[in-house]
Amino acid sequence: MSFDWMKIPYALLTVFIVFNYGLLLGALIQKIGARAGRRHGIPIWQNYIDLIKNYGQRTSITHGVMFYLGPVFRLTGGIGLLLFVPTIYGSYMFSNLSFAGDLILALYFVFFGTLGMALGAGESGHPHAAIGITRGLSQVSVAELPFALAVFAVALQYQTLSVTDIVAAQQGGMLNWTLFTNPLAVAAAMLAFLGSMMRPPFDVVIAPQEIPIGPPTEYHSAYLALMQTNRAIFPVAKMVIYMNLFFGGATSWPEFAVKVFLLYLFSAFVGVCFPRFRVEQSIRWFLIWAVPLGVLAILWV
Amino acid sequence: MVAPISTLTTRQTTRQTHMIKRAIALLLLFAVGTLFASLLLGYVPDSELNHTARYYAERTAGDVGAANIVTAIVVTYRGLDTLGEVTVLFISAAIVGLVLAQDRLPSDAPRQPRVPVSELLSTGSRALTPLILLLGVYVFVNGHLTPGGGFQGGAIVASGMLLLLLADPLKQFSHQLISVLESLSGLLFVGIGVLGVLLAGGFLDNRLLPIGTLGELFSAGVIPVIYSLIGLKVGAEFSSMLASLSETEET
Amino acid sequence: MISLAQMAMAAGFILILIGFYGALTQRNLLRMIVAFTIADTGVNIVLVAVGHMRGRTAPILDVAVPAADAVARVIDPVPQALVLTAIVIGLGVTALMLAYALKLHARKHTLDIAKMTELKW
Amino acid sequence: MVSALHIITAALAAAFLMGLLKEQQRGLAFGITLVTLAFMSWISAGWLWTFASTDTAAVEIFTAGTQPPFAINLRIGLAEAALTLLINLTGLFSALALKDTLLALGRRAMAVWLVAVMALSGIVLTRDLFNLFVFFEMTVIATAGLVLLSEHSKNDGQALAAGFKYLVVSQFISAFLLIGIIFAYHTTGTLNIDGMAAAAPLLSGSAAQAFSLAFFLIFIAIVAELKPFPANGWALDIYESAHPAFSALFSAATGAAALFAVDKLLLIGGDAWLPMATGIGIITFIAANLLALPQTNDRRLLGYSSIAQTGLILAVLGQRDILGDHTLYIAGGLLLSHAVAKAGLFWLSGLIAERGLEAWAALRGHPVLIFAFVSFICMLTGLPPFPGFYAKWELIHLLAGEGRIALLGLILLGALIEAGYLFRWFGYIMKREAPAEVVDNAAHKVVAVIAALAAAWALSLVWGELSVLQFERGNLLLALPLLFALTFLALDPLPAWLKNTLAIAGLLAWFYLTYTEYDPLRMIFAVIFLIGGSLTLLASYHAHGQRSGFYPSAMLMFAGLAMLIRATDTFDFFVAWELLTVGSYFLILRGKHSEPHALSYILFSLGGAFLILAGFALATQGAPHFDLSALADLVQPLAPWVFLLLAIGFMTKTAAIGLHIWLPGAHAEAETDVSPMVSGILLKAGLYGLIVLLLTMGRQDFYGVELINVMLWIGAITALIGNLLAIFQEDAKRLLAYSSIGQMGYAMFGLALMNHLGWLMALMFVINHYVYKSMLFLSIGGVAKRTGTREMYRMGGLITLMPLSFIATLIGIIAVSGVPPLSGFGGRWIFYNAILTAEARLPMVIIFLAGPIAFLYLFRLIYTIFLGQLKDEFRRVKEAPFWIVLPQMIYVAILLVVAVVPGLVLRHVDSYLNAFFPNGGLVWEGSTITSQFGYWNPVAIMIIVGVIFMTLFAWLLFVNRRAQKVKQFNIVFSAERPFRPETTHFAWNFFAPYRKALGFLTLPLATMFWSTVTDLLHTAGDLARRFYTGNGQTYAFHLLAFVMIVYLFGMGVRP
Repeated sequence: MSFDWMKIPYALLTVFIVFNYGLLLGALIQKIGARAGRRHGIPIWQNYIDLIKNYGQRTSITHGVMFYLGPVFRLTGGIGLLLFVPTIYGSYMFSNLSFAGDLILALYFVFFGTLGMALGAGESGHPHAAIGITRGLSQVSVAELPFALAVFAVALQYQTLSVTDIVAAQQGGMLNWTLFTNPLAVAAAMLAFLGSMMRPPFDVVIAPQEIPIGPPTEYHSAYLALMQTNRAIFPVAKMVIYMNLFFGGATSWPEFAVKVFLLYLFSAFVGVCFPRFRVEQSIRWFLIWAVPLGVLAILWV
Repeated sequence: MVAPISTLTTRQTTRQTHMIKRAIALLLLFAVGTLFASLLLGYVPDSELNHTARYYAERTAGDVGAANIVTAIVVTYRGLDTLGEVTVLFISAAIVGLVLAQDRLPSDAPRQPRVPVSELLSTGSRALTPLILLLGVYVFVNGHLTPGGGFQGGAIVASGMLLLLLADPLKQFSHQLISVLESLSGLLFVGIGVLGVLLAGGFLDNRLLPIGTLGELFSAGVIPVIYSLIGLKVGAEFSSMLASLSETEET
Repeated sequence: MISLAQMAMAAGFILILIGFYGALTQRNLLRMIVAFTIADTGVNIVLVAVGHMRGRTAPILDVAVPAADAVARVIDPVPQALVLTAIVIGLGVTALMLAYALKLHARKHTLDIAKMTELKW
Repeated sequence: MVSALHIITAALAAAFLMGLLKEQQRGLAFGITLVTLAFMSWISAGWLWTFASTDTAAVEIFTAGTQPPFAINLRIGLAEAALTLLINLTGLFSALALKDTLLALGRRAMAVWLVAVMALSGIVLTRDLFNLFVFFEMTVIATAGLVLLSEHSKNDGQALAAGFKYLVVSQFISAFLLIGIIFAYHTTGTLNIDGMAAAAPLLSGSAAQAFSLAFFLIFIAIVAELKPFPANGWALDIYESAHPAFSALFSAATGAAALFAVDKLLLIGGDAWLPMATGIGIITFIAANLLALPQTNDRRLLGYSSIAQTGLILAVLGQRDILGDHTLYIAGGLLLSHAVAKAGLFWLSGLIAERGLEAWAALRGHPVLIFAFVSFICMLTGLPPFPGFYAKWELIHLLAGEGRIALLGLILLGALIEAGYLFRWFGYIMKREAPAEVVDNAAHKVVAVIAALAAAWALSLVWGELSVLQFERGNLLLALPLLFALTFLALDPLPAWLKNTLAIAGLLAWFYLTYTEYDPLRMIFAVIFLIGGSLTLLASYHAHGQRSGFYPSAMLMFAGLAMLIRATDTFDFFVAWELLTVGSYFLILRGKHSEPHALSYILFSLGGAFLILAGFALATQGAPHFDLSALADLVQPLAPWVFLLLAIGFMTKTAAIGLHIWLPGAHAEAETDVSPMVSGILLKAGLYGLIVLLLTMGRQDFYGVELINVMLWIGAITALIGNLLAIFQEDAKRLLAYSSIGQMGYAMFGLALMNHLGWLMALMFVINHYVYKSMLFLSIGGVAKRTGTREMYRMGGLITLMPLSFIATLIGIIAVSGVPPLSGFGGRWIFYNAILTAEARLPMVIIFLAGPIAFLYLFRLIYTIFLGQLKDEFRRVKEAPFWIVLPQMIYVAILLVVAVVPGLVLRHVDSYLNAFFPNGGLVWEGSTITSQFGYWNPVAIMIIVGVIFMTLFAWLLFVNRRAQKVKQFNIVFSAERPFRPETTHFAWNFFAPYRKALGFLTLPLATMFWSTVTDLLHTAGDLARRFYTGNGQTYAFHLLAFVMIVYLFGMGVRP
């Protein structure tokens, strides 16, 4: 097969842009959240500082090979998710490596990181890590359900699994967006979105209060840096998918920026309004509210 | 006060169960009765002999030469039945012997009769037994001519034994003699049968010996011989049963 | 009108029923055996009765019944031959049952059949 | 040729001769007895040979030099010769087994024994009705006497009581018989059976009425000798109290003779009486089997089983109007199977000291006796290659051909119940602790058992030949795979490694011999069954010593699998199916605690097999041969029924939801190297069946219900529930077992889609599931072997101690969960493409929900076992044995290769499927695979992910090159060793939130349902048997009631 080597620098460019945008956006959202809580919040460049600091640090301990693999899996998941989906519709430059696979691949890369993370934290042997994993996996697996259902509703609706085709089908006016052609699916997906953004009310997995709880606990220095990088890229990558599937995709970077920001804001908005769920509560919540929507979406198509 | 009541109730329950049992028995037997009744009502006596019986009536004199057709059937035509019959008696005697074997007292053990035997009975028996035996022998030797035959004769002989036993409950019979007697007669019976296959028309064919003239003692081929053997055998078997039963110690 | 044979047959059947009734209701082994001998007798009577034919004589050839016209004169000889066998077999069974009863009494010191139920279900 | 008459005369002569011997000459008497019996057997054998080799007509034997009907005559033909041979041989060997008793009791007992055997032969030979009566009376009296043979050993009067009860009942019987005979004579004017048969139809009016009454009495009296339900309490007491060697004669010979007598009678009565025979027979068959369930005394249980078998054969005789000239083949096959097996079992019971079923565990030390027992119960349950199997096959087919479905169903039901208690018993033998008393293996007693064993296999050979002659079917015993499996019985003493090598060589050789004849579809299964089988067998090298009994069972299973994919017609297919079922049952039973699970496995499998049999029979409609491909030609209204039966039958093997309860225990409790066989390989047999079914029959409309859609639903629900149940398991192997259920659900779903992608997905599942499930079962089995537990929460932190097992598990779970870039993703990708094509959306959603759940149990599997805190007791655990690890590594290699070039397999399957589903296939351009929905480029994915992954990993390693490993407790415990480290490993009740939220979905409803069914059966049997009060009079009541009921209902049937 003829492989166009230029795709590689282009792909790296995408990663770079998304990475920076993710860092800023993350900080911005944090600030908004803080202001809503009558707090001052972090400076906008705080993430850069933390990141540089963590990359600078060197650890002298390890828990074994899986412990390394945790963050590696995580970040691979994030980047993979980003690269297997075209970021900017119609642009050859930013279609990334989407020739390699379709939606299903993307779906799997949503899970890829979580699974690897769980494995890595698992080897740390920290009992709380296990608890965090249990919660994380339980919640994510349920939270992804409505999303997956919605995705399939869309796939059925457009009779294709290729993201590009789906975006193409939504061009020509807002009303062609899935948001309007298939509101049920979008609703289900947006609820799922809340669950996977690791923000309240579904953030018990990485809840700041129980600092010792959750996979990140055992990770520091470079490990942590990798994970922070991922936390910058992954949400954006995810929102790119949402954007592409439900909101007509983006034909240019500005459009991209706006749509992603709005999506992020949505989760933040919900986050500041609602208290936190226990895991079984959130499972029930998703099963009762989100999943039926997804089912309806599929039946309705 | 409680106990009698409970016993009473149990007695009542047992009585009730008996009642029920009888009721069911009557019910069932009523059904059986209806079956029998329908047999009875459906029964029409023959006016003519059916072809089997007619064959016997016509051919017996010629083929078998026995004046007593029943005997001809018993010993020759249906000889296999008779052999089986003898066998049945034989194994019954054997089993009775087996069953009672354990409880039998050693022959030399002193035994007291429960009631003294009356003078009349003992003398009577001494006088009668030979006659009875003689009668028995006569009956089975003439089985092919007159009513009667091996079984009847054997039974008569055994009754003579019974009389002896009644007269003297302590009497001992030689089991060895009895068993030799029955075995020999049995063997000869089978042997003659097989000879029939070899020398005459088939198993138990009576024409090993000449048929002779109808109505004479020495006629009807081997029928008299066989019937005598049967008589001996039956007599011996009955006697051995009687002996076993009588020698069993009631415990 | 009812023939002799039928009367005998009826009597035989009744005997059988009586015997069965006794066998079903009497719990004493010896009484049961007696009941069975009654039933056997009944059976034998029926057997003979079936072979009987009005106005004929016993199947024995002599001056009274020459071989020539035996066919017209004698009754069916077969049932008589059969009944002989039946009697003897019945007698064998009876003897056997008596021996068993004797032995059972020696073992269990009872003749009640309802008390001999170790084997069941 | 010696006249058959001398069977009788010889016995009589010998019996009478006994009287001349002295009471002391017992040895001589015994010698005479044996010689006579041998002589009698020799006569019958000679006749049997004559009739079998040359088609000579039956020979008449006249007595009294007079022709019948005026004198009694005997007849010997093929049936007579075979039966008398059976009777005399049974008599001979039983006498041998009775040696001690006979010597103790002396010549009288021997005389009675001889007469008994002779009388039975007489019943078979005679052609005269009254003579029949005489022989019957002889039998009755002899039986009553011989019951007492057990008296001298255990002197408790039980046998006496039993004998007396028997005499009581027989008095009633003989009264009826005599009256019946005399009236029959009166109406027909003859006593000759053939004469009567000729005369009876000519009767008319009152005579006919009288005759039918008389015949009824005769018939019912003879039938009563067959111990019909409920008039059989006396017989059971005899079986329980008598000496087993006599019971052998009573069950095998008396039963056979009485059945033949009934056969003669039916000749007289004609077809009008067949329904009555059938009715009595089938009721007895069901009831006796039901009553046998709660039995604990081995001899009484065998008694019930004998009665049941006799009932079955009576029912078969009642079908003679449709069996026609196959009657001998079918009834004879059943009869001989029953007789030989029962005689053998009773003789075996003579070797056992105690009467409880568990006491038979004493046999365990004696492989030969075990083999005998197995052969006997397989013979009774009609498994191949025994005669009963051929007979059952023909019978069911004839019944189905004539539309006698109810009878067919009842027969199969009874057979299933019977299999239930027989195999339960075998479970006791293999698993319960052996009692103190050792097996009494006196030569003269064992000889009898061996003889029965030899007879059993000889008969199967004969019936095989007959099936070749009559139906041009293969002789199973000569089928190469089966022979190969059986040879391992002989090789059993050899060391395990040698046998293992032979086994692997055999599998590969067979594949080499046959690979040319498989189409791609079959090829997939052939590779999995044979190559895959030999791969899993590699693990068996770890076993030391002799490993007695493993290889015959395993090879039996593989033989079945090998024959299954080559089968072209229904017969071969079913044979293979039965073989692999039985073989796998023995394999599973080998597990330490697998007794109850193996039982439920064999019961479900046999139940399924019977459904398949019924389905085939229905489809065949009496045609001698039926190609599987001909299933396609079936039409309404037959087709959907056939489809239903077959589908359910196959689904029991694939453990569809509701029929799944046997699987977890069976797979989890099996030995380390057996689990991969039964899970990775055996389950595929069920899928193969489904594939064959769907390829031929496809869509079926059942009263407006599209059966395919039902299957779609079943598949989806199975997948969901299987996965859900898996995440809550604490037992690692059970977790894997439940996940298998889920995976089979996926495969069924795919097949039920009935389109290209669906089938592609199913076949990919077939392959992938074999690889990763075998691998996981091996690695988990290895861990369990080392740690001595399967409870995951007891383990933890084993990654450093068992790295290889860990890698295998890691790769395995990645493959199962289908996370890219490994091969599992290929399957998943096709799967998601496939379900897009599902018309029915709801099942699609359900199967969708099942997806993520897989992640949970898989993660739990690897985390709780290999990660987290190491337990104190396992600090010295070593890596799993080499031979268990080796296959895992091979599987890992396979997975990686397939991951990069899935085309290896996928492409061929894909192109092959075009034959059946031309459109909707995959498009292959370069390394990109395109479906009608999406595309997928495995190579690219592999490279991209690999590059990113490796870069990050390398960098991380680089920056932390000086990092050192943290000790176990250096985290949170601040380097203090906590009290009870296990508490620091969070593993018990993992995913508690899920249980809280979804626990209600995992209620064991199916288990409850099936256990209720079995409980009901047991309770029914237990209540019903109270009805045998043990009171002789009650038995008399039963008899009379039975006669009267049959009279009132039965005579209604008559014209």
